[in-house]
Amino acid sequence: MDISYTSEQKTFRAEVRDWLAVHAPKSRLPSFDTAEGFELHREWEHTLATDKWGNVNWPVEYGGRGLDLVSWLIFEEEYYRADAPLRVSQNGIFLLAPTIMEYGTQAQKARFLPPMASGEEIWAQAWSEPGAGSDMAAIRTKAVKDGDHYVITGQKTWSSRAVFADWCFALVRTEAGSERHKGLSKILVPLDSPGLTRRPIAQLDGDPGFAELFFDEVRVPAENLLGPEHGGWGVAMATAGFERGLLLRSPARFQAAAARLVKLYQQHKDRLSGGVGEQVIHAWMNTERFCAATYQLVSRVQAGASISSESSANKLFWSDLDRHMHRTAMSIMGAQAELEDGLDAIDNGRWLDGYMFSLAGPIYAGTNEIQRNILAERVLGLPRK
Amino acid sequence: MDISYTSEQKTFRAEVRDWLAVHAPKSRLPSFDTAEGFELHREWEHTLATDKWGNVNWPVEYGGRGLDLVSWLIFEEEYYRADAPLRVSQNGIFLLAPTIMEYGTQAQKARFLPPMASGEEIWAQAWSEPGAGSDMAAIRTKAVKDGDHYVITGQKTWSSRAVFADWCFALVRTEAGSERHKGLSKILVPLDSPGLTRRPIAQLDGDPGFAELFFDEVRVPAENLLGPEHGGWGVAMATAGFERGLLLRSPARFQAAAARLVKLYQQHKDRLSGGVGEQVIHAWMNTERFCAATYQLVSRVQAGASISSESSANKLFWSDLDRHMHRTAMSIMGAQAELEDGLDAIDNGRWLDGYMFSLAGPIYAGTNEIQRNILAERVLGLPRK
Amino acid sequence: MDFRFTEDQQDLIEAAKTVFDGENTLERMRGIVAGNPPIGLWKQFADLGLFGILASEENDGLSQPLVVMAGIAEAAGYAGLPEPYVDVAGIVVPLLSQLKETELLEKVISGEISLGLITPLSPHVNCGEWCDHFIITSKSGGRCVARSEVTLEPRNSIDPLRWLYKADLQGEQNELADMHGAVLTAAQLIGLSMRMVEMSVEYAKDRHQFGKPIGSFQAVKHQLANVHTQIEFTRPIIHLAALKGGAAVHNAKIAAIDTAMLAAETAIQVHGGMGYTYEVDLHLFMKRAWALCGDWGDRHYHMKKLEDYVLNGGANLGPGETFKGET
Amino acid sequence: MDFRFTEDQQDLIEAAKTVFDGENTLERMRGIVAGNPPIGLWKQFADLGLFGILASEENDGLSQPLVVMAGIAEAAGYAGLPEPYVDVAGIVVPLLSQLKETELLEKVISGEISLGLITPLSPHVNCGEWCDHFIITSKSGGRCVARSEVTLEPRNSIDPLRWLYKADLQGEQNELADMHGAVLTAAQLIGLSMRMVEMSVEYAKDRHQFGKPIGSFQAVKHQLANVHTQIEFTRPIIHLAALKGGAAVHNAKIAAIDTAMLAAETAIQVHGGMGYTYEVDLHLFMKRAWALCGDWGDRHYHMKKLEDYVLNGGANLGPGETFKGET
Repeated sequence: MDISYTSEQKTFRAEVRDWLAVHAPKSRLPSFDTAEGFELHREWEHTLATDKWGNVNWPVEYGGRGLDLVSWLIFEEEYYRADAPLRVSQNGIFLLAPTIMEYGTQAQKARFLPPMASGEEIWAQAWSEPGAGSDMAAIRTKAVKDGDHYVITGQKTWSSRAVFADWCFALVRTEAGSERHKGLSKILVPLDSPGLTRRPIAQLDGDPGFAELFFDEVRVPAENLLGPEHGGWGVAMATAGFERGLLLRSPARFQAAAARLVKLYQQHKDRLSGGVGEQVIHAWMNTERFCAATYQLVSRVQAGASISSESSANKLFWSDLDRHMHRTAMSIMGAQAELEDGLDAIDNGRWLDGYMFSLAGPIYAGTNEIQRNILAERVLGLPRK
Repeated sequence: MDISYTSEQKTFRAEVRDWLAVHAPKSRLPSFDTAEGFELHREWEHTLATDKWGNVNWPVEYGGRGLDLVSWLIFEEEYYRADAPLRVSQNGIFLLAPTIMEYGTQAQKARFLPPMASGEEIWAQAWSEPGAGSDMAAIRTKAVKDGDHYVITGQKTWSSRAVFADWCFALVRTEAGSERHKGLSKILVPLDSPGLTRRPIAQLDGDPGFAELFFDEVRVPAENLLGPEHGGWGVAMATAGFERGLLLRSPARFQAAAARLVKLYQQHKDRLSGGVGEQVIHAWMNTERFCAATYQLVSRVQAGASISSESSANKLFWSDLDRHMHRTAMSIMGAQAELEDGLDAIDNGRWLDGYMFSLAGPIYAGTNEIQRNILAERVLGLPRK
Repeated sequence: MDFRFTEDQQDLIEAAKTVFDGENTLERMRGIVAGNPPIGLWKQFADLGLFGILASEENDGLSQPLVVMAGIAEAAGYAGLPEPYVDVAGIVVPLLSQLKETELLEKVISGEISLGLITPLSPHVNCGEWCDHFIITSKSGGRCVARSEVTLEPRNSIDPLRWLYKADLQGEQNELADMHGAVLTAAQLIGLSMRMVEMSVEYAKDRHQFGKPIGSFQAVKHQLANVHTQIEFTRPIIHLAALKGGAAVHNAKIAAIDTAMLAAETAIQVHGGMGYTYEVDLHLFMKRAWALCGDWGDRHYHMKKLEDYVLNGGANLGPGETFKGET
Repeated sequence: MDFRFTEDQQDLIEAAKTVFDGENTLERMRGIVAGNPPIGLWKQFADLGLFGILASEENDGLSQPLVVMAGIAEAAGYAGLPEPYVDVAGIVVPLLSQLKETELLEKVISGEISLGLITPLSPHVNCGEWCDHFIITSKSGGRCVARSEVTLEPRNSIDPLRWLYKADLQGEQNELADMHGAVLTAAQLIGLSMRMVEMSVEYAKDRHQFGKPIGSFQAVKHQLANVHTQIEFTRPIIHLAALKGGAAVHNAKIAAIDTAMLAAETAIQVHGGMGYTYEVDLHLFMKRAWALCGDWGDRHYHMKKLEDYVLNGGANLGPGETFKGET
């Protein structure tokens, strides 16, 4: 075992830190779930991309630096340490991009990756349907081949960022009469396509963080098929692996929050009862455990292992730790916890915001109930029925 | 609402306290799961019965004082306050006796209640079978009517106290070919019956707290049938209600333990981290909540209500609080926690003993998983399938 | 010893519950979120005598013990009432009685005006704009000041049905206000928790995945059963707290906070993505629960009291103490 | 940065695991509980070089880093090894090296003798009767004393495979011993937890109720999945603790304690009444887990260290600090 950084990695860390010190916004941007905030976050993506910081682990030809995953972790650490903006491109760069790199044609890579990197095209995920949430194989939205186009009809929901985004990657039923996991395909769809209507959904804070997408004979060129036709389930599972497993939630985000929680505790200490210190320590401990586990996972991935069912344990762990950490913060804030923003709202409501978001953690990217089933059946070997 | 005790109740409390101060053993008796301890506990039952303290809420004619349930709670409070011995008769007096009073014939009451009260006859429960634990309706032990006798063949397990006890109350299949909840009957069986073999089972502390009972054509007089023939499920459910609901675990037992936990905490305080104080408080809080809820339940029962599915919530609450309380004690004891008895064993291993016993709490009297199902389906109205 | 509501008390609570549930419908709440005026039910509450629950009979009150008010507060929580009715009927009215502010008291009981509290444990005045007077609490009672003497600055609650203000004056802690506040807030939290469980049960019965209602999965059943259990074992300690005061008050508020936080987290989990949106009404009850957790003493305030009582104090703990010393 | 065992290290751990699992069968353990002599595998361990994992090559050791010993300790925990092998190979041997007690060191590595530790964080000497010498630890290292110079008094562990003694002498805390002790005990706890999960899975596959295996019920699945998750997120921090020391050591021990307590409670729940008896072997692993939770610093000892580090200290917390400062 070797847990030292190379001197290149150390230099890289210093470079990232220096660049962020100069370029990262000095104050928090408005939420990217508002029209104004979305555009400011898009600009920030552009700033990142200009100096090639947006996706350090991508190949150079698509706007990256061709670095390994350890460097990506270092980047993330410095990024959250600098409290830089959340990534409005996250569905694209963390979920879709790895899938394109694995399954995409050369033309698709060239077409989609650079504008994704620059923030010019921002992506939403369009998988869930009103009747297909945890049970994703129940997807009913269909795409019918018509010459060199697919014609998509149906309804998607819980599409994060879709209200303001440019493209979505949809999972649809391409094989007529197919059932469950079979006959699905992944298709890339411009959100301004004729026949596609977006209905914003207000999330807990009132902002339209999601949209419902209505597809009424939406025509998409056949070359927008990603991966094998009717083989979309496998492609989607690869994405779900990335999402739950590694890229979507690097430890740095939680470690930064834990450090802020310690400060929050210190500021309010005199008012607090004796038990809360241990909760704060526990939050910090969890983030360190998550970090150590992630480095171990990255080491395995770099040595050629692939991420499979263990991504379910990952998702359970980070979603639980995030909710526990923010619940602890809510408790510390006492009567101020309910303040959304403005006067007396601690950190302008950031903890409350974070608590609400943390409540979604055990739901999105496959509910934690589903993850526990997966672990029990596929890893522990308990019987399905 | 009226939460005052009557002056009779206050006098009663003083009487109980005075009597226990004189009669309760000055030091803890050996475990009633040893031969020696069993007999000492039996003697103690006799001592209790002699002065009519064993079952204050029983009718006078069977050895009780005919008092109400509030008085019974007061008795329990004083009893645990005095740290008097655990009741080796508990299966009889708390589980079987209420059933006999509800379902028994006059002859059965006269025959069985007085020797149960005096400790002369100590009872074990014989319900579970190797294949019928949580799924009690899977009982296979059968009783065939042969003239004025039942002939019982089969196997029972998890029969607490049965190694040293005198009688057991068995749930057996009397109707040939019947399935599940139908065709069962409750039959009272002397444990020294010819054809009945007891195999002691060593529990966690090594003592034979249970027995497996093998019935090989055991003949029992037909008058030992308790309640309607083939109607044993209903009779058993009434017993289960008492067990989970009220009688088996009065709050006093846990309140006494919580008070001892506070002392344990105070003795070790300097060595302990900041979070444990809240755990101790939490344990105390739970016992107070359990006490308040029990008084409310007793008030309802005295006003004519019957205990039904709410007994499941009761069982979940006390078994969780007991385990949490003892887990907290284990943590406080640190390196001394593993000491079973003898030198350096805090309170001669009482907390470790209690922790092990608390682990059985979520299992016996219907596992907590089953209780949650009952609550969800019968109280909340969630669908069975 | 009869630790149940009398029939009359039960009837009174039921009557309040009927008007809360009947009038403060989900539709009404959505309308207020969308901009309709709140506190429209004030006069109706007055007509039913609901402001006089704790007032003496000579003040047209019903002279009920606090525990009855707790029963009504539970119903108000369940209904998600936006009106600050519970604080006014449960704290303002007995304080006015104690302060012998008979004129104001009459006006409050008749529903003519509302009064706010300026007091440390409830630092934000809900619906402060609609108050005619304020009580600045003090150790010995407090004093009433007119609306014009107080400058109110708005505060922004996540609960769209709370309109908070911070006053430029400061009160001192007051025993009656603090005790009533904690007990009645705990009761509201239990009502909110019941409602969240109920909404989750309904959702879980309707919503199908994998070909069956999600409520048939053990994972969903067991989580809701746990919340139900916590609710059933919090209500009695709230009643005890209302009748007896003391350490039970702190126990009740902490137990209610923990139960409500668990209820909210469980409810949103059962609702899946839906619970995270304005598409279902869960969020209204969840946000109210978060708000009330910190009102009238947060978890730490009450826990510190118990640290003194349980860990450091010379209090008699153990069996036989819970109901002791009561008249 | 390659936070994995090298292939050689992995092979070494596998070799140890093979002998632990192969020799210390459940049957052997039951036999020892029934009175058979323990520590019979001592010589075999020596022949495989297992006492020399941390010793230098000139002392016939393998010069492996502590993290390899942690891998072996996990395997020893999994196997429920009654021999106090981990403490001897992982703490006694490096201490003897540090003390330059070459003669004793050779005898220990060759399996000729065993040595016990008299040290504050592990107050009971396991298998003290079989020790030839003892190290009385001190801040700067310690000193070796012969068996005859120490009076041992038995202590009675709930674990029937621990033979505890209290010595009449006292040691002082020693950095190496405390750090190795905490890390290796944490590793054993994880091994024990894995074993308890595995036994529960097997039981839940076999045991049928309501016409299906109990392992098909979500309630059982989800509880075991939670324990599994805790195990997987404790092992890496143990490895980090072994490599880096510092706060990670306390984190590792606490996380391992919490995981093992949860594993034991879950395992007995899955086993139902069976788990509460000697009828299945779960109790052996459960009791070992309880014992090791308090060994080499209990939860409070390590938590107090983190109170200093996280809450009161000036430590740099946050992203980028976890692996920082390493060579």
